[in-house]
Amino acid sequence: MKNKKNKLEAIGLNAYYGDFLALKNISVAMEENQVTAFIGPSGCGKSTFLRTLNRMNDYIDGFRVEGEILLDEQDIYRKEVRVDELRKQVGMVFQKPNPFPKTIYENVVYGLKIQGIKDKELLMETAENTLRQTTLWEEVKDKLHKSALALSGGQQQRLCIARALAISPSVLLMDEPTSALDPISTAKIEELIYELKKNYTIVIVTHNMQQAGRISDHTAFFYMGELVEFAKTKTLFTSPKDTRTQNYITGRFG
Amino acid sequence: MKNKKNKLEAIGLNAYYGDFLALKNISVAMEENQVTAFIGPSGCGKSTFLRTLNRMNDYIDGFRVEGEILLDEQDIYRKEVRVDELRKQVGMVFQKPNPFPKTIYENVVYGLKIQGIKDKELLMETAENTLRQTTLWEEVKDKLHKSALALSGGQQQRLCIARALAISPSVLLMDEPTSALDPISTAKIEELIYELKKNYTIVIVTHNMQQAGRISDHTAFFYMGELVEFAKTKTLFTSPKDTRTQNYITGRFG
Amino acid sequence: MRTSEKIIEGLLWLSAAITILVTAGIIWVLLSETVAFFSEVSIMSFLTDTEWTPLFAVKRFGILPLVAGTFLTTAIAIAVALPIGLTIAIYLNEYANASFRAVVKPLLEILATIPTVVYGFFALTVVTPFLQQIIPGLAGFNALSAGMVMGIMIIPMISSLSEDAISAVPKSLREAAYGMGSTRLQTAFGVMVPAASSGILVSIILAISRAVGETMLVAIAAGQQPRLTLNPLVPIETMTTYIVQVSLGDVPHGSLEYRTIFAVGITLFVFTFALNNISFWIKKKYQEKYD
Amino acid sequence: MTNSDRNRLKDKAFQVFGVFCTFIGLAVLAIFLIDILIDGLGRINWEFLNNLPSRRAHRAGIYTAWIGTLWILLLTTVIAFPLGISAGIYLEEYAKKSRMATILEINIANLAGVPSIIYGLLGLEIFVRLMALGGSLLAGALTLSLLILPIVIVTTREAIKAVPRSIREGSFALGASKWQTVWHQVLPASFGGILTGVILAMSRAVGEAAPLIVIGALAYVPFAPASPMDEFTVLPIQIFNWISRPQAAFATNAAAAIIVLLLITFILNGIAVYLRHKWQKRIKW
Amino acid sequence: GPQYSEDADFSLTGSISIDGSSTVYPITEAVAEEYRYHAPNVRTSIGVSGSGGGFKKFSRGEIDIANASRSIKEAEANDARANGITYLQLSVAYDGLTVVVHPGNDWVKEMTAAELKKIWEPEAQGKITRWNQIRPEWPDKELHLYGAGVESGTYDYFTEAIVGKSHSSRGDYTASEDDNVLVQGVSTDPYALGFFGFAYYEENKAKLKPVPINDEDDSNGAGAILPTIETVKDGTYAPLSRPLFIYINSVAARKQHVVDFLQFYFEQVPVLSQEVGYIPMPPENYREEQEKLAAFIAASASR
Ligand SMILES: Nc1ncnc2c1ncn2[C@@H]1O[C@H](COP(=O)(O)OP(=O)(O)OP(=O)(O)O)[C@@H](O)[C@H]1O
Ligand SMILES: Nc1ncnc2c1ncn2[C@@H]1O[C@H](COP(=O)(O)OP(=O)(O)OP(=O)(O)O)[C@@H](O)[C@H]1O
Ligand SMILES: [Mg+2]
Ligand SMILES: [Mg+2]
Repeated sequence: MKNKKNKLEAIGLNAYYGDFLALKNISVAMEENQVTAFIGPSGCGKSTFLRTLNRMNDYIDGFRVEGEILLDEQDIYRKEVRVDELRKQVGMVFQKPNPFPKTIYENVVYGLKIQGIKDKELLMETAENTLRQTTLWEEVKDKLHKSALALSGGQQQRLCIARALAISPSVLLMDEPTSALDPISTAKIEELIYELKKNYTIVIVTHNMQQAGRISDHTAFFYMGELVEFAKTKTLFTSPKDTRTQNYITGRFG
Repeated sequence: MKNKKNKLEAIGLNAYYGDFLALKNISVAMEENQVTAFIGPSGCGKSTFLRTLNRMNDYIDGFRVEGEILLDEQDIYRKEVRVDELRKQVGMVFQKPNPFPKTIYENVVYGLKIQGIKDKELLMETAENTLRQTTLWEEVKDKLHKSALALSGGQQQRLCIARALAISPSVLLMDEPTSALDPISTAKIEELIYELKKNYTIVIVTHNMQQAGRISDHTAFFYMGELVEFAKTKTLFTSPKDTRTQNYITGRFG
Repeated sequence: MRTSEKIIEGLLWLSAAITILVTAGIIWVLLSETVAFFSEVSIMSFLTDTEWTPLFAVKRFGILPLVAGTFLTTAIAIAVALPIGLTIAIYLNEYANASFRAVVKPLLEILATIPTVVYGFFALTVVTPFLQQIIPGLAGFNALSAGMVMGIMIIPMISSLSEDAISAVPKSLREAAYGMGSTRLQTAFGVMVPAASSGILVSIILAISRAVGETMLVAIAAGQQPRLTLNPLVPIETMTTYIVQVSLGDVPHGSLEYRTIFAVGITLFVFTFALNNISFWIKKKYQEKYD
Repeated sequence: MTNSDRNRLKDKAFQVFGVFCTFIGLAVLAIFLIDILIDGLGRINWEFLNNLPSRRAHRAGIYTAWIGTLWILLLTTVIAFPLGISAGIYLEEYAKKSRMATILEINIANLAGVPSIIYGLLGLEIFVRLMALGGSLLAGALTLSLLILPIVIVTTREAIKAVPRSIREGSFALGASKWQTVWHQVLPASFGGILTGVILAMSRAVGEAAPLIVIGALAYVPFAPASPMDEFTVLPIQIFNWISRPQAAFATNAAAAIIVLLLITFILNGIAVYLRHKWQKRIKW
Repeated sequence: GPQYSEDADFSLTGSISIDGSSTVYPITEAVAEEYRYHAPNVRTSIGVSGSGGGFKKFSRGEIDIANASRSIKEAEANDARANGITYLQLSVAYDGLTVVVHPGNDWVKEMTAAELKKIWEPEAQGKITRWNQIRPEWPDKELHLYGAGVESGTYDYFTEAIVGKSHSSRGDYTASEDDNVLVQGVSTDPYALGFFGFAYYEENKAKLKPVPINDEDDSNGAGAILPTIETVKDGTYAPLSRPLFIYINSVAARKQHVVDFLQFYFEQVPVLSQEVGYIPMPPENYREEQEKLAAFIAASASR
């Protein structure tokens, strides 16, 4: 397999919440059209790192980064970068489902509408497509114009994924996207991720090591703010170099 | 194994959100000192049912139940039942972590404080114990008096479990308590559940069938508001009676 | 424990019920004199006559000119305060950094603290002469400058309360919007403002209420000349102005002239009641869509 | 121009507009403050704060007025805030979505629009005459309390509404009663927002003169009130009085009195703003 | 400074409550201020709830003395009687109403009372709207009128004196009960004609031009007469000077400290009223009022 292009790359990244150093000198490259999984114990900085990749932490008071993050070889923390454009390229699904307090339909087409797309048919088409992709269509097709807040947790999360897909970003960041889903939906999402990989670069945080094993091409293991190990998923799971990784994946940790 | 006493029992339970019938004629008994798991696809009513067990849905406008729920053979929906007393007996951990905007310490001892317990030492002791039980102690012992909101998602969820344990209820309801946790913490919580079972009756909603298999004594499979099958966990996973159950646990669903 | 809960709930209920008592008290105070008033003046002419001259030798009792005056100044004030106040709220919440917000918000709140008589003189001696240079034919007393200055005065009601409402929207919603590539403006108007609509609406209602009830400012700067017009360039009189002038004036209490203020008071009461019902209805309809 | 350029332009334009609006607010404020300071600052000295009213502008002071204002503020706060916050809690946490709740809600919004002078007439009949409190501080404070009650209630409700349901559920699940949940979770979490209401309501109360004049607050009181049953005057009455005098020197006095009035509210607001700031920093969902 | 004078009378104690017209307030305030030095233990307080509000309280026996810028009305007097209150009205000073125009107005040299009537009477409404309708030689410019608010005693008096019937006037003029507001209006409007209290003119002489008024009655001064302290005081500035009053409750007049205060009032008011911008009455008028007061006190005491 020839080496793919690096879609996203972190170089010597430090991240701080005020004085607290949450990420320590992280350097890692995420290849195009591949799935990269972040694993590690709770609080190790997975979410923090994921959120620096589309500058979502910009809004947290006292948060700052040092180092570089390259998207298509351009530092996204440059002055002239427009975060809204950045985020259209780098979509995101969060750990806790966060639908807008609007109708289901409005949630899905939101990203398109803000881009100025008004064509009703196109919007409806996209809504249906993405809702089907996320296995939600059958469940919600009769209540597209009802509030999204009345959905169950799992339904809400799938809606958020659908919403992110609707703007067809080139990178998709997912922070434990399936942690609130049942196995069926999870399997579908995993399938979907596999599908999406053809056109998208995907970065996913997961607690589920089986999931990481199933869907990712590369896996990064974080521990207490450090990137302990980064390798092909198979390699990492079968012959980890670091004992901490070893301990973690075999569940013999802590 | 002699038949245990029924700690909690639902008899012919219907639950409505306004006109929508979310639970259809559920009858099921949860035995004392056992772990009962609820599984089923997203939106099938697991959370709804769990929340009727300590009347947490009382506060949702338009929600109502028909039928009975017996705790120690007494209907908890009787007029004279005091919901606050009920909930001291039937503790709960939610799907989304919901720490109070207070310090970590204050979160843990909240349940005791509102019972009028003021003894500082006792409070501190309980806080340490429950935080240790939930594997959080080492991570937070230096910031007990910092805001709980600055914890990561997983840390927050473990804090919520600790908080629920602190009031030592006799029944513990858990709505996907580990969905935001890493495997290590998950394993610890599972161990903890196993420990707690000696003194508590535990009802847990989970998407993780492995988890259900590992920790529960009985499993209930819900589908579209119906209780399709309820049996010993082993029986349900090895020889399900209903084809829908069969399909679901083998992942051949939908 | 349970009884104490009941007692607390009872006390809380009592606090809420007091507001009904207040209303009852107001209606009683107003009605006792209004009944006497309407025994002398027909309700029809009160509601339809287009002139209000109860203190002149030839008395006419048409409330419409006062209603028009109140409506005019309030509308101008809201036209100033709503866009500016809401823009400030959004700007502070979405664009400005936390320390700027922490300074500016309380500073603006000072605007609501300045005694309204000061605003009145500001409108009369600064704003009106300034406007006269732009708008020839602007009278020395007019609804325009009084309304504009009143708008400035109520900006903080809208900006502060709306900002509170917007910042109470869960952070996750904002992140979701940003995550979709929204600009700050799109986040604000597409997600935050709708999600905070109830609080924003309340701030607007409070602001309108304040504008309708404001007295000294309009008494000084808008004139005291009841006139059935929507022309903002000429002197008018509002209901509140009339009430305060008569109740603190030299008119004998208990006379028909004095009773007019109670009839005006009732009208104002009914007026705001209708307004509130409408906004309540709108709010309910609007919220049903999302909740 | 692409759509995204347009959006960006709109975004920038709005930012500029936002700065502009904020600037307008601040500029008007600055004009007011500077104008008043120029007019009145030179007049403020120990004598001015410590003198009784006088026909001679240079000898007139605001001693009884500022003490009366402090009294009124104190009493009004003590009466209105517990009442208003309680009512807000009741409506938001306890009242079922019933007809009664709707009526209460409309009623309160309605009260917010009743002009202050009508409250004066109410206070005159109820407190001064029916309850025989006379033109006392207590009668004045009760009147102003009713006046600001709607503001306190409405802002309290909004602040309480903003507390996420998950927090209440967390509390209930730990066996907290309704009141415990309100007291330990909802109120602390919404306190910042409630303080905004407090600030606005105090600002409203402190500047009111007309209703107090109606209930019988005085313009000339050569003795400082010592108990809630005493007669009183307040700064706004003093200010109105001086502003309508023909002599220019009284206008200067009025400006100086306005500075003192603003100072009093600044200090009180400052405390509230500080508390709010502290509170809101602590609570970020 | 000292809080009381050398001959202060500490034996007098009690409180005196006064309320009513804000026009009379400055005079009574000035007296009360001086009285403070004279009798430090008497607590005098004064409200400003208007002549109407003052009479209401007065007729219910809630206050001892009412300040009034107009005479008590029939209904108010009946109220007082119904509550068993007898009272005495005393004049304390004059308030001269001054007719003014913009200082740049070079055509108005004087006006007659008849011309004022022609401008202000109800029939003029919407008709007399230009200066040249008053005198043809005056310019063909819009006439802008400013005057006291219709609920004020000033308006009451002005209509009585000029139109001949109280509360009878045109309505299309700019009204305000705050004379400073009127000063502002007239001084910035070249086509303005207005009237307000003499003191407000005195304090703003530079910004206003007073109009001499000819009442066409030579028995009280020939020709057009400008308002000055003298012309008001000697009655030649007619018909636009009005008396201001206080009303005394007979029950209060039985109290030693109230009596003392009232006697003090009339000793001081000739000087003090002028000091605060009003015009004192001629000395013989004061003597008359003092005699009435003495008789009233005696009558009250004997009851
Ligand atoms: N507050 C509500 N109002 C109306 N309908 C609701 C409400 N909450 C849940 N529902 C509906 O009730 C059904 C059951 O929801 P519930 O939350 O119990 O599902 P669940 O089994 O817990 O799903 P998940 O695994 O996704 O959490 C769903 O169809 C959901 O849309
Ligand atoms: N807003 C914040 N302010 C201060 N510290 C924070 C903040 N958010 C996270 N942290 C801290 O940064 C560290 C990393 O948090 P992060 O949320 O990235 O963990 P995570 O790996 O995503 O954990 P989880 O699996 O539980 O979601 C933790 O120690 C956490 O307490
Ligand atoms: Mg995380
Ligand atoms: Mg659920």
